[in-house]
Amino acid sequence: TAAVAANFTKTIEEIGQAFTEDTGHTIRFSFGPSGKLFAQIRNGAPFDLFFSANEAAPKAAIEHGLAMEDSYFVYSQGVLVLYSPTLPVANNAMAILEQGDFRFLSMANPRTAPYGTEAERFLQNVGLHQTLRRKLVNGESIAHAFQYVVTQNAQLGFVAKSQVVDPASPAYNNGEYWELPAELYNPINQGAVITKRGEKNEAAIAFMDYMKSPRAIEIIQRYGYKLPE
Amino acid sequence: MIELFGAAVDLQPIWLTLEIATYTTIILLVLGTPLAWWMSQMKSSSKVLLEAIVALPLVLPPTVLGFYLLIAMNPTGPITEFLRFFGFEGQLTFSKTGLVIGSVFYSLPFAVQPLMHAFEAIPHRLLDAAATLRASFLDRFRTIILPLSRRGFLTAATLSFAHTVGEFGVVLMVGGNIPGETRMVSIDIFDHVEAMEYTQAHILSAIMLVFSLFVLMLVYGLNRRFGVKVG
Amino acid sequence: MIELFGAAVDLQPIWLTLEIATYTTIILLVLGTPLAWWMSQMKSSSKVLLEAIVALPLVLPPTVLGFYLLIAMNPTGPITEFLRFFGFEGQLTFSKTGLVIGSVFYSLPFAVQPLMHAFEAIPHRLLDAAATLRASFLDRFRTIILPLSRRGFLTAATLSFAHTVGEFGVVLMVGGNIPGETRMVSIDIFDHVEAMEYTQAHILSAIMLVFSLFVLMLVYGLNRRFGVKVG
Amino acid sequence: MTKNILKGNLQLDLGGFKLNSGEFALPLEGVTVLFGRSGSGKSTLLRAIAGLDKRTHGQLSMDGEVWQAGSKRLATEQRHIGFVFQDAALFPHMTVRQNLMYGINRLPKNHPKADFDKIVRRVGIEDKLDRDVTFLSGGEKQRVAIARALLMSPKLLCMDEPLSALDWRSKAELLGLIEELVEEFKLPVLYITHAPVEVERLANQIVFMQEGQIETIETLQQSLKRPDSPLFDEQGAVSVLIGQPGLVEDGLREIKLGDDRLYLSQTHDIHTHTVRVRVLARDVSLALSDPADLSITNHLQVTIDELIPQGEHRVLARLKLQNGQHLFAELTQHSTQRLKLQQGLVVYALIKSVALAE
Amino acid sequence: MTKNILKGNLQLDLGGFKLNSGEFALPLEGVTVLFGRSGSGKSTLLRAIAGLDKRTHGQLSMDGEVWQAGSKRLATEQRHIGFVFQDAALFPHMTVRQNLMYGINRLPKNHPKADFDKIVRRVGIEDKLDRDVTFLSGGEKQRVAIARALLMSPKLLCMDEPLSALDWRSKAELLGLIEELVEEFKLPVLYITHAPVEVERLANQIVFMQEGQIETIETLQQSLKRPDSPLFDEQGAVSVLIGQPGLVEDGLREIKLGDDRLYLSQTHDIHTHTVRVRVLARDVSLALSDPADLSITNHLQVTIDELIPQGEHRVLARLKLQNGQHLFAELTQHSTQRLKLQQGLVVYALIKSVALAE
Ligand SMILES: Nc1ncnc2c1ncn2[C@@H]1O[C@H](COP(=O)(O)OP(=O)(O)OP(=O)(O)O)[C@@H](O)[C@H]1O
Ligand SMILES: Nc1ncnc2c1ncn2[C@@H]1O[C@H](COP(=O)(O)OP(=O)(O)OP(=O)(O)O)[C@@H](O)[C@H]1O
Ligand SMILES: [Mg+2]
Ligand SMILES: [Mg+2]
Repeated sequence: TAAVAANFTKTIEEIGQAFTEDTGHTIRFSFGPSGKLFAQIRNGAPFDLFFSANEAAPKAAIEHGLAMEDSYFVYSQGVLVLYSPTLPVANNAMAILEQGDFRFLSMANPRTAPYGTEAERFLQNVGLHQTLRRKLVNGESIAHAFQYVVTQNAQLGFVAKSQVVDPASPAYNNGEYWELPAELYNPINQGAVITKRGEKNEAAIAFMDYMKSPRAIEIIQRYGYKLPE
Repeated sequence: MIELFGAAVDLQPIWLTLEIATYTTIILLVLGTPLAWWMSQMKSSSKVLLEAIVALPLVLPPTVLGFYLLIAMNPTGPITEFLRFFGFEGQLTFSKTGLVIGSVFYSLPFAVQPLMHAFEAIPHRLLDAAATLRASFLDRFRTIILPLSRRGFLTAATLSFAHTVGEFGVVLMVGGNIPGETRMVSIDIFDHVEAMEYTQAHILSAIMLVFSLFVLMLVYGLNRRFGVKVG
Repeated sequence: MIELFGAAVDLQPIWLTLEIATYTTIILLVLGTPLAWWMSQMKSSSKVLLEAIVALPLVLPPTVLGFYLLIAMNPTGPITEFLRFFGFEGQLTFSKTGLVIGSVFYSLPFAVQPLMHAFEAIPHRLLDAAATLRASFLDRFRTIILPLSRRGFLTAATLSFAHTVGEFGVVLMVGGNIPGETRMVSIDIFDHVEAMEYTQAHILSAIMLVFSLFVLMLVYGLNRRFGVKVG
Repeated sequence: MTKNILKGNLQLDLGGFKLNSGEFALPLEGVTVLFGRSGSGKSTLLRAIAGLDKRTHGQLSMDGEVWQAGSKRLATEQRHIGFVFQDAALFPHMTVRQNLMYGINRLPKNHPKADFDKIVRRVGIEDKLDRDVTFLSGGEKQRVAIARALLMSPKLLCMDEPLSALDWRSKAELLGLIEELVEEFKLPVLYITHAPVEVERLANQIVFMQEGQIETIETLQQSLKRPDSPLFDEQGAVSVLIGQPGLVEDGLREIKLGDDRLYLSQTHDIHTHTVRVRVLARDVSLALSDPADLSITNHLQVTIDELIPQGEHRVLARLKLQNGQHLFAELTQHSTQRLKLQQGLVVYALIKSVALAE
Repeated sequence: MTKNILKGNLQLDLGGFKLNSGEFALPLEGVTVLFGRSGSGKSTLLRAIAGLDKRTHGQLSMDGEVWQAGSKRLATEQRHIGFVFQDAALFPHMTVRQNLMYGINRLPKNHPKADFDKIVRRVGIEDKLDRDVTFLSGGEKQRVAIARALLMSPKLLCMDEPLSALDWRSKAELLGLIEELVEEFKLPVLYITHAPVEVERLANQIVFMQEGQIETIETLQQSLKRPDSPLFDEQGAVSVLIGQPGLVEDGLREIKLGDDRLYLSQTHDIHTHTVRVRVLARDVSLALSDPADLSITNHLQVTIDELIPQGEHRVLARLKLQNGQHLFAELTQHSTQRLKLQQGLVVYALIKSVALAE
């Protein structure tokens, strides 16, 4: 079983299917917030692999001796976009942000989610954090931040690119998005490790390798993620 | 922000939680009282339907309830439109008002059920007697029904309060976790757990536990001591 | 996996939820009955403390309760050790057993309170009469107390069941959301919402709502129809 | 004239039970007793008259003031009534005084105020005013309830079995109290009871009810004349002699019945102008001649009006007193034959003083 | 010999109330009535005897079998008793038959079985066996409760005010039934009542209780001799004459009291060997000579034993019958003086047949 950060749900399910087609192994996924998955692994969860939405949790797992140090790798990087169903953000994003003519701007919680941390960093880098501070609402996860925008409780928000390019998404072709310049925030590394328990699980190790295969990389990119250079 | 056992703990969410829980409890009592009275006087089988509907929030996962509330309370949603009719301006979600509305939905059964049972237990002849003593309905309600269902009010108030304090899913969904505005203690504890700051999580949990145990004991104790015996 | 309104819906979590809720309800009734009886016979002020403790799960945010249960039930935690003493092998967390234990803690007040009130309402002279008719305590319990507190059992069972169905925080924490094993419908709905599969989320929510409304109405209806009048 | 007349025709459907009073017009003077079996609808009718049931239909007017017209109902709190319930229905969360003040505080400004101190003293609860009502005895509770109703200065006082929950001693005390209060405050009273003793002591007229309907309305004397009166219970037939209280001498209270005199072994003060003496038929014996040498004090010359055979070899003799009032005597058939009693015979009715109750 | 003796000394602390019976030894024959004011601890004592209160201390043995020793208690279900509660305490979720079978099904194998059909017929519920108990009348419920207790073939039957919740007609019927059952089944009975009528009809001996203690234990005759007997209530003093039933002639039932004869206007069948005739003192008149011409049937020659002045100018005369039994007559002082009654005088006691109750 692989524990997977909730934002990666659809991507990894598709990779899982491809994996089964190509290798005959099957693999199951358990989704949840990264921090909670870590707490569960610490308390004996039967997870062989851990795909976190951040770097901290898998590294902490290694530190606590819960995972194999040499198995750590960054399997994808999140891409931040500014999305709005109503405002023309595709072309005048910065102007809209500077004018601040909106009520709420949603993002993930900077304390717990790297997407939030980096969105905050972006705002600081462009010097808007102080002015917009009162308009920020924090979703518990990036998915939650997205819900705020898509239900139009917030007019715009920093969401993951994966959430707007998915053809099944309610945001697909609905409204506009603007991809944040990569130099204005740190890469959102999503790290994975093999847990102590998964050490001898062939299928798990095979899946970990499969994540680096071209077919998996194609899927990951199609869902709007980058891979580290 | 204070230091407790070597960890920096922000007490603000606790105050906010108490504030929201207080408002929610008051509103629930105000709205729940006529609803519960109306239900307690119903004889027909429609009471069964109503009882079931009032109990529904129990069945839905709070996060799901929260998601639907998010839809219902968005700036063009039905609840906002309804309130706008009464002169309300602004936005419900991401505000204390929204939190309170969400909590009211969520804790409704905890207020209505004890009140309904309390009202059902009031002997009708006392109300008849009051009517022959020239008390109008509202007068009877105030002078007879309210004092005699004190136990029910106490139970309804504690349960509503406790349930709002412990509430998480709805608040998380609807509130937006804005520090100082909508970050309640349950979310705060959750965030500490997520951020792997276990010490703070333990401290906040302990505070909530001790406080709640204290409040519950106080209420149950008062309940037994001052329970009005009728009949 | 079936097609409903053009969306693929996995019904497995529904069955699992019903299974867990059934086990939880049965265990709660089995454990709650002696506890509630014992509490109903207590006169002293320790009853107040016990009532408060039983009500505590209401106050804690379920995720936080889940977090502590996770710690308590981990493979070297106290609950596991305790069960190991009785020959239990294996792990509690991330298994159905763990889910059931977690749900039992979480829904305890919903089982104990109605049972306690039902027991308190049984006229003592009926038990005295049964004793003079040579019925031992267990015999009296089975033949007098149980049938006469049927309403209480019905309420306790529905509330426990409904509350377990709607439960989310504890289940997510303790269960680990493993498909086919610990993924319950509340988590499934949440996952669908997270994955932006709103249609599936709506369908599952609607199924749960209609089903629950139906069950609740059935129970409240039966409750009124067959409520045994004593005294 | 509609002065002091309660008239109407009330319907009330309770599901399992239908009240359909039929037309009635009650001249409201003194005590009107509603009498009938359990379940005959007495309480339902009284509640309908008081306006306590919203589902009531029909007509009702009191003193010309309309209380009910079709389904339009003057609210109970607008009718000038007082109501005493079987179980007192005191408010458990108030003291005695608060219970008494509850109604007074709600009287309209121009409404005549009753004399608080007098009523409280009269009812005998002046030393209990600050007590919690929960700890009063049954009799004390009922006294408070009566005072509470009297303090409303009602135009009509309704009492639904006010004594039935009390033990015999409280019953006796309160019955005397109610009798005196009714005379003293000149209040028209509607009174429900199952107990013939209460009817015989209090009633001016009796409304007999059966299956939700008013069957007949009779005066007490009319209904006591029938040998099969519904008022007779396990103690058998009863007569009520009405007289004026005379003096007390030698431990005996004289009661004037026209030219006849009756002596009661009761010396307590009498506060009313007429007295009702309740005589059980089984306490009356007959003698052909006026006997001497006998401990029985009362020897009344009477004429046998009728001899009515009863079950179990008993005979009920209806006797006419010289002032026209009637008296029943219950005898065995054996004695009737032995003494050759027959209609028209003049005999002596013997009644022990100690057997007589005022 | 400890055969059929219930002896012991029981303590029970209920917080606000302490039972401390003191040593007692009750020869269990016929009916032993527990009598005393409300709150004197009658029910508490009976419950302690039945083992229904865990907190009981002290000693208790029945027929030599130990029921209580210190705080060790034989469980109620092990004692061979039957218990009839004031409100019947039928199981509301069972039919009449299920209620009756409940105890029978739990009797040990070797325990003597009672005759189901006979008891059911005797108690008069044979046509109600399949009814739901909730819809029985009060009297019917109590009949079922009595049958349920009798069917246990108990060594001791406890009854806590079994009639007090019933109306007078059911009371009268059930009192007769209990009287007959007691004689028929030869059952020792412990019986609590407030009603002197029940004591006078049923009691062989009376346990008087006061403030949690047993005050005295007397036979019925002993306690009826005192003019201030606690058994006398609002009807005044009472005598119980015990005789043998004779024939019924002319609608009168003859009762033999030694050589004297008493005639009752009651013709129903009598199933017992002795009859108790309850005579109210106020129903007895005295005559100096045996009067003719009088409708009163019973003229008994008696000697005045004592003249006891009462309050309110009344006198209670204790009379001795020729067979030694005593009879009270209540008279006015006035009559006493007029007839110059005094101790030792031989007079005639006049009692109306219709006033007599078996
Ligand atoms: N609220 C009610 N709903 C339905 N039926 C009722 C209601 N109140 C009374 N009844 C029924 O109406 C009938 C008449 O009741 P009511 O109390 O008027 O009789 P009553 O003459 O006062 O009897 P009692 O002498 O026992 O007081 C009864 O059969 C009773 O069961
Ligand atoms: N379970 C109890 N706990 C505390 N006090 C009790 C309990 N049961 C009875 N008492 C008290 O004990 C006293 C004696 O009660 P008990 O019922 O034995 O009296 P009783 O003689 O049977 O009276 P009654 O004639 O009214 O039935 C009363 O003052 C009562 O309040
Ligand atoms: Mg009535
Ligand atoms: Mg008692």
